[in-house]
Amino acid sequence: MQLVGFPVVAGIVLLAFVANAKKSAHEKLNNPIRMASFAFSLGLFAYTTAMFFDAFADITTSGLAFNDYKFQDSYEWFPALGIHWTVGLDALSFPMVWLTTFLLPVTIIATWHEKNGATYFPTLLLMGGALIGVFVSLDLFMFYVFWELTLIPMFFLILNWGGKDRKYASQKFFIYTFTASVVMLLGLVTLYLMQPEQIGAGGKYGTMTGRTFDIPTLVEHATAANQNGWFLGESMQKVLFVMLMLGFLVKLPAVPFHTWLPDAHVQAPTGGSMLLAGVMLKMGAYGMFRLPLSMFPHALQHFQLALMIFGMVSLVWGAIVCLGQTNLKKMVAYSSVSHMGVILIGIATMQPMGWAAALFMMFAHGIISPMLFAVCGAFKHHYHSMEIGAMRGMAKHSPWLATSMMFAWMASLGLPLLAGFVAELMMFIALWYFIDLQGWSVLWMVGPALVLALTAAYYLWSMQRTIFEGGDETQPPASLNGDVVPDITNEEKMAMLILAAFTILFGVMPWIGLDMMDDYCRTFFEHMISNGIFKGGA
Amino acid sequence: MIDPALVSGLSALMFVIGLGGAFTRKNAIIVLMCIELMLNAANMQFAAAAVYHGDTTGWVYTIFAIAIAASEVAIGLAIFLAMYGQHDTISLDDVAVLKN
Amino acid sequence: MAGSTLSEIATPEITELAPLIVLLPMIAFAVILFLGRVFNGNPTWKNTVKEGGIIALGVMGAVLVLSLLLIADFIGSVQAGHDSVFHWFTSGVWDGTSAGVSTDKFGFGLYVDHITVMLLFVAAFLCLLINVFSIGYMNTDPINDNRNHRFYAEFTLFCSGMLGMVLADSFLWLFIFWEIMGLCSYLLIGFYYERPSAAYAAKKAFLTTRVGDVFLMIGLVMLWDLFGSLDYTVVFDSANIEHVAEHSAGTLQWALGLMFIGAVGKSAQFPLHVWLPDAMEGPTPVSALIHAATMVNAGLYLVARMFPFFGAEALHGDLADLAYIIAVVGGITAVMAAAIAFVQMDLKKVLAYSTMSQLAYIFTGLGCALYLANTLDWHHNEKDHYIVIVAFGAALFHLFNHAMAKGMLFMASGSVIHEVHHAHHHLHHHDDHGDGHGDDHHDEEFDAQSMENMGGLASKMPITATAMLVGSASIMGLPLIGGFWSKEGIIANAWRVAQDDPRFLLPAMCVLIGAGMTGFYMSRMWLKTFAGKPNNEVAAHVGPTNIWIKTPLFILTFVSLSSVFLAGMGFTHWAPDENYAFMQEKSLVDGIIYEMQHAFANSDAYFFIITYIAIAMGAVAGPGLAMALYGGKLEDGESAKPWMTPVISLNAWVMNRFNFDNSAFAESTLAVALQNRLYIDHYYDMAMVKIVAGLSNKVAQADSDVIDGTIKTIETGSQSLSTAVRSLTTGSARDYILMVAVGMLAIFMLVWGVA
Amino acid sequence: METTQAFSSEFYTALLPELMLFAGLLALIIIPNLGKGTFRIPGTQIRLPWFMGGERYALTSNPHLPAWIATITLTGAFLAVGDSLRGGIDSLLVMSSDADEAKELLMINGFSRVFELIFFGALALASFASMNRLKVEGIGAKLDVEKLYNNRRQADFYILMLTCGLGMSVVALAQDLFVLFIGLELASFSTYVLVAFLKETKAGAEAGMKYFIVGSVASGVGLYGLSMLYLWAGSLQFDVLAATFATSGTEPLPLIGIGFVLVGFGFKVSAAPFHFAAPDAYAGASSPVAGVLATASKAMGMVGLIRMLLIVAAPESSEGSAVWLVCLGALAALTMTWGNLAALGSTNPKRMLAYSSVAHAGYMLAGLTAVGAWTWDPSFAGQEGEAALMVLTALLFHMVVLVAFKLGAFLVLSILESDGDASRLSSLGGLAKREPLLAFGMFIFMISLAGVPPMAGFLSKLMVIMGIVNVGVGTGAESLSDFHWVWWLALLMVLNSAVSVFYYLRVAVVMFFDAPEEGREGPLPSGWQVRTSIFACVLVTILVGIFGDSILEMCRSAAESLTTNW
Repeated sequence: MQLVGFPVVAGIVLLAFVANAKKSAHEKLNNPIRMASFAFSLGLFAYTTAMFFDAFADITTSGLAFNDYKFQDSYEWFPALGIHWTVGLDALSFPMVWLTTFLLPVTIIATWHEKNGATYFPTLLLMGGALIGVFVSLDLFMFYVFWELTLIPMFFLILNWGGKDRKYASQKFFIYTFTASVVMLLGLVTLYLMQPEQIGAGGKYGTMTGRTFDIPTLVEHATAANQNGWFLGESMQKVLFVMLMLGFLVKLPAVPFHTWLPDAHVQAPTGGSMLLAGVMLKMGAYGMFRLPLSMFPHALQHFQLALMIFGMVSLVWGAIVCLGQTNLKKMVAYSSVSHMGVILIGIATMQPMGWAAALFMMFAHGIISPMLFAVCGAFKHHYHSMEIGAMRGMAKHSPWLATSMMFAWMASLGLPLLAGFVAELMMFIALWYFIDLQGWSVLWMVGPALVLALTAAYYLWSMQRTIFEGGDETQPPASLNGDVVPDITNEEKMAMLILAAFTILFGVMPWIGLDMMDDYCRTFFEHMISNGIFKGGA
Repeated sequence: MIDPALVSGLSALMFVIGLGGAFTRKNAIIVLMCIELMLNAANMQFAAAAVYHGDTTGWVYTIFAIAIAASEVAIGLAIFLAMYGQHDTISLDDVAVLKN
Repeated sequence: MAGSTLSEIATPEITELAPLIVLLPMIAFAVILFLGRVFNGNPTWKNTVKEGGIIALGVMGAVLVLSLLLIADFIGSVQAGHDSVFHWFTSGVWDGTSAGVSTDKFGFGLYVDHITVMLLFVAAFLCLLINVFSIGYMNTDPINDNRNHRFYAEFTLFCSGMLGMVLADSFLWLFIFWEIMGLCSYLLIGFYYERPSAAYAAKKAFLTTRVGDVFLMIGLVMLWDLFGSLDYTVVFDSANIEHVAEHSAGTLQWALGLMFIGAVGKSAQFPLHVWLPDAMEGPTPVSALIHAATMVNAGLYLVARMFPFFGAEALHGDLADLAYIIAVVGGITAVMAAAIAFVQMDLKKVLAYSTMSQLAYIFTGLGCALYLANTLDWHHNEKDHYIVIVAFGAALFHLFNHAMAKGMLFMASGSVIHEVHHAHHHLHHHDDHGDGHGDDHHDEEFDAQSMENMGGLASKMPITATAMLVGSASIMGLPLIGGFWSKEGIIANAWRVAQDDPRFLLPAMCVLIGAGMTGFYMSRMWLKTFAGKPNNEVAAHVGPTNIWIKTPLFILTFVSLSSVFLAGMGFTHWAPDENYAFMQEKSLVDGIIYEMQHAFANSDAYFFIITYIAIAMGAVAGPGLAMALYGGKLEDGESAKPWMTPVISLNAWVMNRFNFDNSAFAESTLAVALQNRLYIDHYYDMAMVKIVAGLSNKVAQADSDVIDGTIKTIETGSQSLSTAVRSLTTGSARDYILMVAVGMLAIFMLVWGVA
Repeated sequence: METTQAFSSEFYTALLPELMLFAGLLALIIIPNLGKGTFRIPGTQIRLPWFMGGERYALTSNPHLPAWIATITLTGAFLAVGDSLRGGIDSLLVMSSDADEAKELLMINGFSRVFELIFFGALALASFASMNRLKVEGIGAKLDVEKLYNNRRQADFYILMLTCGLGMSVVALAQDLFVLFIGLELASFSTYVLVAFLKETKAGAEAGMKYFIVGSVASGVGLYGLSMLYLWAGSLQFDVLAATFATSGTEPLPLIGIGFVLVGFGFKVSAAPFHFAAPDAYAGASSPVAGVLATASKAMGMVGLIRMLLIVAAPESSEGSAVWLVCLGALAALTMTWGNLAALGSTNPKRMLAYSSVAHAGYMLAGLTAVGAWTWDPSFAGQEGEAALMVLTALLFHMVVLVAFKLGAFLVLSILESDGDASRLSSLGGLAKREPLLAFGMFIFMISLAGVPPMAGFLSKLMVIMGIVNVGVGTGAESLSDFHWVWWLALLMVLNSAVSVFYYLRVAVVMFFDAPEEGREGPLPSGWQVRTSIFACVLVTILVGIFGDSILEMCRSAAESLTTNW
């Protein structure tokens, strides 16, 4: 299957559209381009969904193991450097790819009436293409290229369609994450050059450098080397682990590297926020799984405590800061920080269940957080304000928005049978199991427990002051200037319904995605254990 | 014959004077002269070295260097003229529209 | 004792239709919500379908039928039936050895045993009745126009949650449905969302129970760690328990203890009780169903579910401390809630505190039963066996009685409030009646829920008054009626345990005193509402209520009255035991006689005395005091039904004979404190505002000042560094030459230094 | 390696591009002078037409002509170089004679060819684009003096372009340090005048003066260094110098001499602290010229540095690593940091680009440092300088692609200059609305400069980093302390890249976010030449970033040809 085509086609489509959009008949172009983008994204979605249901000949997506890829495809790119256009899907990337293609049409629907649609929708597509590229690439170089490429459309989404301070926010977003990723790049390059040189080995190896950027090969290498000591040597593995993690932690983001996120989110347009929170943050976690965790298991064990601390701090700090926010979108943004802490904790438990929890959290949060931001966007769009309490009694005037908001909020606070709960539950189980196994202090449970309550607190507080209260004595926000209070548009309703439906779907039937992730984590650990890399009492 | 070392020493002195003058004097013409001094220091050294090594190429180098110096003066004066036309001064310190 | 053995009682198959019990209401939720959105305002939808009420009714009827079928299968069996319905997900853990990764399955299934059967009946039965009531109550109130579909949708979702929780086959799914109930509770308390007080109450309810849920979740996680599963079939397996007991009995006690905190939150026990009175902001059917009859029982159900741990031989004596804590929490709450109920003027608030207090009774009962199960050698000793069974059965039976009675009481109170409100409208708002103005029953100037606006309603609302009377009697534990059987059992067991363990004197005293207090406040409520003369014009104009409301009251009155038969049928022995299983022991008449003997003519002098003290307090002292203070003769010309006349006459007599001025007490510090709910809510609010909000604001500040501030400092710092660097480019060519010279020198020095 | 003598037939074949340039130069001098001029035979009244001077023909008086001649010449030379590269070039060494003691004059090999490619490519683009930058006031023979004078200057400008190209290619070819220096001076003098070409403005004249003065001092210092080297070695032939250095390289004389020469080239590549005149010169010069300074001229300086440091003071002739290693490393660190910091707050886009070009010089110097360090790990020696080859490839690649996006950026500014002014950041304001495609192009250039994938700038920067890291890591390193310290230069480089994003992105923000300046709302002046050049630059920037493998191979063979003796 020519999976390679996805991001490329998306990009080409964009370029074609941009060329079109140059015409002065800008307004007229909005609709056809919107429809075309929508159709294209829908096609992508249908395609990945079909892949999921094993629609393609001899390839099944079930039973995917660690370092085992489907739909793999490889072309020479820079043979001198051992760079290949290698793509493939495994249980790690497949849910993320599906999520991206799922969110694209939904985002388009949710922001159907965004201004300058002729350029907006193609930018969204390009964003999606770049994101897919990150997830499908099995080549370090390609991975990095797409990793950075995602910055550009997002930069423009924020800059062109963002809020008042978009200028500052877009630059901060770009520079902050770029800074982290260049350090990561240095780590990648060092990793690349520290692998044993095999000039003339052909295959994936560069003719000039004798090294390869090929991730499966590197992982194999690393596993073999890790069996007898540390791949690349103890101190080097640690250094590289830190360098790579730095890039991923900023992207995730983990406290204290998170301050770009609230700025970016608050200023970003709804569509940008949806993709940013839905997929882009997951790039950080995905990268961790794909690279450092797969290649540097010893370092992972060594830095387990540090990861746990990062996770806990993000989790708790994010939640507490949420409670102190009066801006709806900022609150939601910080809740993302908090939820990303769950992912880190899941990883730090070094339990298959914790990892599966992290993976499923990525996935679930990828469905829930777009809904959160869609709600915020609709709120902003209709009430011209982001302040909690600016609009009360929404249940009366805007029952649809109120319902969507409540649903999204409840999903995010981990209500059972909605997607987020499963991940939280597994994280809790894995964390406790781990604490008990390793004899860590019970106090480690305090943070997550506190956050369970705090999360409910800030969400309920914000609902009390937006959905409830008011009512007959309407309190429409001053920013409406006495206009009739509008409910959300049909398109927004549709997007909310879709997101809600999938939130329920994956809450009730998590196995759809979770079985795959479980296989991955299980085989990963079994692989590491059977190779003697993870030893008893680690 | 003069000891090439002495010539070298003299040329070094000339060079230092030239360089020192170049950043201590304000007048563009004087700075140009200082630069000429530096070039001539090199010329002298070339000549001395040619003698020392008994290599004729050194003389060729010297002649070329003199030609370079000459054209440099020509260009320099032309540029100073243009500068004077715009700034009404040839004091290097006063010609500072472009900075930072 | 019949010789029935395990083999004779086959393990029944769970009917394939059983999952529908959970699924049907859930589907109804979506259907009603959807249709309600579509047909909102449509006359057929409104008048015939009752905005979804009829759909809900149909579903609830079907659920009750299915439940009864399921129950019928299980009546008489002692073995739990288990059926796995679907696979949820699989995951694994690595135990740190080279053995590899475990495979842990998480699935959903149905589990039916004696506790399930009890709760299933209670839930399904009350859901149906209260649904009927709702149609009469909600759909006749103009303020609810066009939003009742929301009520019915959330109502059915709640039912689904409750039934699911009862039927679930693991603690995990118990928790999941538990949370769904919490959500519905939140939504329904906030049904009148435009009222700030309702919004506040909804939030408070959710958050307070959430605090408990956090502990519950941790408890579950610990339990999972111990057993590697949360399925009942695994965790209740005696071999597994034995294995766990070997080295981590203490951990198990902690896990169960944390789970108990969840129960405390859900069942509104001290110190997480603050949400329940506020939850009365919801529509009355909600108060009846969720906050009196079903959801608050979830906590009790959870504790009752822990019985196999307490009863396990391997854990003998290990969990006694937890059992004590359960009993003490119950005891304290029983007294505290009853005390607060003394001073409440709001009809529903009295009932709310009463609920709290009665739930506390059940907790005490469960605590005692669990203590007995844990400390007595009941597996081998016949006598001890009996004691444990009866203790556990009493608690569960009280749960049943209380649910029936309190559901009825709330419905009755709703009926009263409804009619008072109508009367008020009738009197004062002839012109704009029905325009839906204002809040539900809380007009600025008129509080339809306040007992100040009632009085003498016995003659005007005979069915309601009767139901209320029977319900109150059941709660008070008037001999032979409803809760009497179970309450006596709880008190007796508490004192029995106190004999073994003096620590239990505290809960034992509490339940004993509580009995008297219950007698007082329940009587006070009834008398203030139904006896005496109407307190004002409104109360004088209250009319009878409609058929939808009357029917469930009527049915439940009989259920409460017939509890003597239930007792005779062995409800007091409601326990997982082949020897004492339902209806296995004796015939009905024998059973009743047996219960009577035990209650009134106990051969053990100790229990004989205790029983009569309890009766004296609950049935004589409490009501007597209330009669002396409240109520009195009805308005001249009004007459109550014959069965209520003696009560009112007695009241009038007592009032005449013993009336005294209680204003000294009413104005005392204690009374003020009670009116302020002992200031507990106040301190909680203070803590939220001062500590949590204060801290979060500080942290948010630190986030932007310190963390983001660092980034901003780097930004500005590099900008000023840039200015500094660029200022070296002075614009003078001389300086440039100087820099060239300096650079040259630097190069010399570096090259020189290396070479 | 083949050898030949000057003016042999192989010599002409191999030097075809330079000869084309020379021919073009002659044409540029002669053609505009063709006219109806007559020559009176002395003593008679007979006037013979000799076609020089006098009233010009319609064609030769056309002021567009010089530009076209220069462009076509440079493009032809560019294509000739490209063509010779395509077939894979054999090295050709031009000797002064066929005698045994003959001296090496020029070397035509992949290395020099790649540099020629850079020089001619940049100059061709610049001269093509300059057609829109240097305004033609009137066409025809009969114009007033003012306009005739202006038309005359058109020819001057392009003549200087060609001499510049000629000088640069000599630098690339020279096998004798003095020949190299002559070429350098030829190119330098041309650039001095080109910078001062806008002499009717204050900034132009001042820029020319500063560039001239500082440049002269630098070349004076360099020449003095040359004389010292000559004094030491008795020859300025690279092979002689290298051989002598290998035996007596640690004496003070050659070290001082090398230090002096370093200053001379340092100015050309605008390494700190010799870069001071550069921002001023860029700001005062017309943008295409500034673009040439930032690309071709810088590459020329790099040739000098590479020859001096890698051939003469070759790393393998010293113990462990080159003597100049620390010095160059410090210079690199200083240069990149200084450049980026200064650019950070600069509000003049041209100065900003100038400082960014300083920063890029720093990156290149860092790469060069790594080449100097490759011998530190003994196990590298067995790999025939593979590590050094990699860095060198990266350096060449970087210089090649730099032409596309650095010059491209200057060309965009050139259009803005034609519109009025490009000396304020706000001049770029609203470019996205005025000219979306130009803004898009500028954005591509900016992110390519910043090193964001998938642009050519990313690939080149990655290559440089990779080269440095490769040397730094060595073989069998187990921890950071096992690394050679040049690895930290790579870290500094990525951190500097991160800093640089700030100011590159600011340009994008201004273009896409800010409103245009007052009175500058409309579209920019037309000019298809400059737009075509920009388009070509955009194309190269993107395509090389994605499909740059062949360019990479080319640079690799070029690097190999330099290091055949390794």
